[in-house]
Amino acid sequence: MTEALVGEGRGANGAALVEMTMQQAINRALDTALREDPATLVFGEDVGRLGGVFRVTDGLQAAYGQNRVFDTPLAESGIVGLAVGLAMNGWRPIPELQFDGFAYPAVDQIVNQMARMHYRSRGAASMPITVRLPSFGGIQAPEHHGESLEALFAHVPGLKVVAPSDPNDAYRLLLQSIRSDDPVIYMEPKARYWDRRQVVLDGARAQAADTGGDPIGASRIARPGRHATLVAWGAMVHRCLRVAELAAEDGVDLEVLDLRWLKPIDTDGLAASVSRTRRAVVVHEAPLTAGLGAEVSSLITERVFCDLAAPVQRVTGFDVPYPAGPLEPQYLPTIDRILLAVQRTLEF
Amino acid sequence: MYRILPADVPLRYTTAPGSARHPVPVLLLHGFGSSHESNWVRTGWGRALEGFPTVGLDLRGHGNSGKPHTDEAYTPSVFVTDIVLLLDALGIERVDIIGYSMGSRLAWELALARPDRVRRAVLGGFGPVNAFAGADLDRPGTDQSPFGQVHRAAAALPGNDPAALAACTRGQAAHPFTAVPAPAGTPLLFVAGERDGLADGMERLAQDTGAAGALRVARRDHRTTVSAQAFKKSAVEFLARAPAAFSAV
Amino acid sequence: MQTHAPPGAGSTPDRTGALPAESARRIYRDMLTARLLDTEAIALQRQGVFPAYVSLRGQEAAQVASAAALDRDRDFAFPTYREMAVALTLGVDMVGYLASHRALWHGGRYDPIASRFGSINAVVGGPVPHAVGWALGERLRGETGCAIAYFGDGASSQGDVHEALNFAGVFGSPVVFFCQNNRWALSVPNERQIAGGSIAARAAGYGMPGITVDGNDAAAVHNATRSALDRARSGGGPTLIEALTYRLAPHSTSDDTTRYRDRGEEHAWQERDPLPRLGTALEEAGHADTAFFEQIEDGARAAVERIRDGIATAPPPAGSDLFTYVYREPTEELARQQRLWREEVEP
Amino acid sequence: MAEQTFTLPDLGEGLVEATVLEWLAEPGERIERNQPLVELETTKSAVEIPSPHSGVIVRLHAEEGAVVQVGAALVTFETEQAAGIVGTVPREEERPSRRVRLRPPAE
Repeated sequence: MTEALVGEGRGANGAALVEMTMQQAINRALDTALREDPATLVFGEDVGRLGGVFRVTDGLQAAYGQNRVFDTPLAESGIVGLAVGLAMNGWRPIPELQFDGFAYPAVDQIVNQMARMHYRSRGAASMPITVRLPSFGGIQAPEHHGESLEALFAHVPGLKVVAPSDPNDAYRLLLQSIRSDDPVIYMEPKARYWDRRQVVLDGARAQAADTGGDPIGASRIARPGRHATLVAWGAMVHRCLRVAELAAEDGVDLEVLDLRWLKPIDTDGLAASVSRTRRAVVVHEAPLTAGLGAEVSSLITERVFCDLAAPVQRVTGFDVPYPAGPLEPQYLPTIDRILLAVQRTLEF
Repeated sequence: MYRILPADVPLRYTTAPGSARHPVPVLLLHGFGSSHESNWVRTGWGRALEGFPTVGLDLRGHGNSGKPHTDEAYTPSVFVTDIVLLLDALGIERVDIIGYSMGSRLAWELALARPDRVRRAVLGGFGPVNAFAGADLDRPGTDQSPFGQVHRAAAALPGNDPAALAACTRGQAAHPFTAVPAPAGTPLLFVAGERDGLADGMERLAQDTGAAGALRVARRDHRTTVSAQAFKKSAVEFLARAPAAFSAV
Repeated sequence: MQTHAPPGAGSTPDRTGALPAESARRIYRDMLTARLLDTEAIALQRQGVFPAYVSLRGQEAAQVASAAALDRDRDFAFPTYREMAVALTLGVDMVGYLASHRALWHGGRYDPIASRFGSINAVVGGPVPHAVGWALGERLRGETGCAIAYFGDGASSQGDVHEALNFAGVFGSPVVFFCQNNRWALSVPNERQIAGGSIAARAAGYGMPGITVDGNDAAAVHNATRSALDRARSGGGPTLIEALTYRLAPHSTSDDTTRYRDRGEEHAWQERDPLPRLGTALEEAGHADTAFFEQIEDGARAAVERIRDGIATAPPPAGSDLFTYVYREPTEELARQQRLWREEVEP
Repeated sequence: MAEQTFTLPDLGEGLVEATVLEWLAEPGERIERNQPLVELETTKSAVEIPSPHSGVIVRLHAEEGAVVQVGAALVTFETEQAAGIVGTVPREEERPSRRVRLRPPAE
């Protein structure tokens, strides 16, 4: 994968700053992991020779050989089951499930096996597995190629779930997930794969281990503001930032909290933000009912009930399957729907 | 993928499949100091010959094949033996050949010795002049003759073995090229750069041998003709011609 | 056993002459129509009408000749997402079929129950157990319909396919498992997909016959499918057919085959294109002449033009369709969300 | 659509420059990935470089006969942004359309 040479520079602490797309950032994180830890393995459908259906694993097989980066037969349950066995034998697997909709055939292995092997074995068998899952909608893909499974996985004891929103986080959070000894579902927002930004590359493991000081589970203020907090993850962070720009034209100052980790959720970060702004709108692509917005809303209410000036609002997909092409923009939370929810909190 | 033919000197070769439209495989013979990879692959011949089944060989003393140091290991007839051995191992009865420079000389020798194994040949960068004129054969590459310069550049390439190349030079020079006898039954096509001194006299040789043509590529010399589109187009056109085109030959 | 290496052109004896003239001509007509429609669909993608398209080029004989063996009044076909020529042969409304590729509705806009051709499905292997269930339903009711499940070499790795084969063996269901082995599951070749090298050979383990046919030989495909259907209909149970064919086009219009496969291989299979092969066989058997080919081509072109115009001008779905088909008996909550959509989203 | 500039790759053998022998495509022409793009001459050999992208050629950065350093711009393409195997790259509106206006809270 070629990277722009322009925009390359050095950050304050000597870390390299390189402008790249999210695809390239994930590729770089995998490259770093494969280089620093000989126990890491990358596998899945079409990840080897083809370099993945989004070119995210491009060049890795050429660089690390067919033993460490390899194509599997087409069987998602088998892919995750293979990862579980490899982990029990001391490896650190990074399997890819090609599309979110194809994670459903693997749910048995993810939920019944991977998530609870550590518990079942009373800690004898760790599962340092990172399941990479291209996720969410926004690219007008065919059926099963755009889904939001975060609530499903966040509900499963033993799993950790993360969804980056930009290239820099994609790089850092993936390395953090891979280095974690617990199973992580790493949800890549397909609609942001082509987003190009500066990424801080920290080659040395010692430097990178603390991932910029944020532990697993830390959220991030993507934009500070005073009047209300928009809580989002994945591709919806970008949409909320656009909403915040529009709101600013009207004199409304919105904070955007990128939750990043969907399990564990950064309750302290949520509480701190909302107790300042006193209003919260949770935005996600997944359907409303039993979606993660309910969990976030509940956590806010439990922690900062007395600070709230209005009930927490949710702007989500509807309780319908992700629709085809022209209907998808009407399914996903629109800018107007988010603005209306903000207005409701302001006028409560 | 490259494979090794375990002859007395190990020979590295590679094959690529073609379509049924082109039943006769094309054998590519590289020039002195080069290799299959640098003479044919990096110069885009793989793309040019798409659809043709091909056989590529690192000649002894070159590329990743064995590199003996004795002059006798490099006489033209030894090379011919290597090539026939490879064709036998691959079960190939007859080939078309595209040669360049020394590879063209070897194609000529093979067509003479084993006319049954060669259907047509394209001889690139090649003429009847004594390629070694003025060259110091005791210390090849130390003089200013045309071949001295070729030798010097070749010996400096990473992966090349100067002692093997020197032996190859002497082994070849001990059996100078003669235009007579010529491989009468094999249709030939000559191609060389306009500025290629090593191909001087090519036109006359083409005429004497009743060749299908003698093409000069504008503004190219001995080194830069290899990648030229005109070379590729004429070779592909020549090899794809219907057999009837040569019935008069 | 046949292998998947492409033999030289003409090295396989063509048994097309064994087909009755009328069947052979009909199969040729549908194969040609499918080829022209496929070409048109690729053009529609290039023009930006379709966001993407998956070509079946090279698999026309496997699809048309197998589907032509079905009884359109009794049988039911379960496709994945590359069975356009099966749909065409079964008389599915092709504008409705292509609606899936124009991203108007994921499953297409035809009626799968009336068409006896299931909705387009992108989870490969997923519909195969459905065929077993449908076929069992026929048996339980004392009917004589058979199901045919289409899947590919990639899908053959899915657990669902193995479970379906075993179920069908256990229940003796009237199913034909029709595997189009087109050699490439996106970028992964047979050698890295199929342990043991043969999908048909697996049938033995599930207690059913496994048959390998040259999937580019329309007569061989048609006869094998017909025998399997006869067997199933008469209570003989399921059959697994592996049709060896080749995906001449990329996996989808956004795929780049140069990353993973050799042009030489594509050229070699191009020479075994099933369409001219059947055309030549028809001619040699005396079943067709120039007038026939001209007439068939005119008809096919006219049909393709109608479908093309139909899909290019098909109206987009109403926004309310988001909610219409979620339930037979809609919930209050969904009705509330639809009101919200009308107030806040509807353009 | 996006412009992508292709720089002279490291041709191996420690070479730091190459001479353009002949362009095999012209500005305005559409070229497919892996189609021959340019012939170059190094001090050691001639090479043919295939196109790394599919797209329309916008600019050639060196004339025939010119010497180009490794890493210097060779050619600029206009490419369609490569989507994945399915789906389309989302287009970002410069100014997103909105129907809703907010009233700021009284402070």
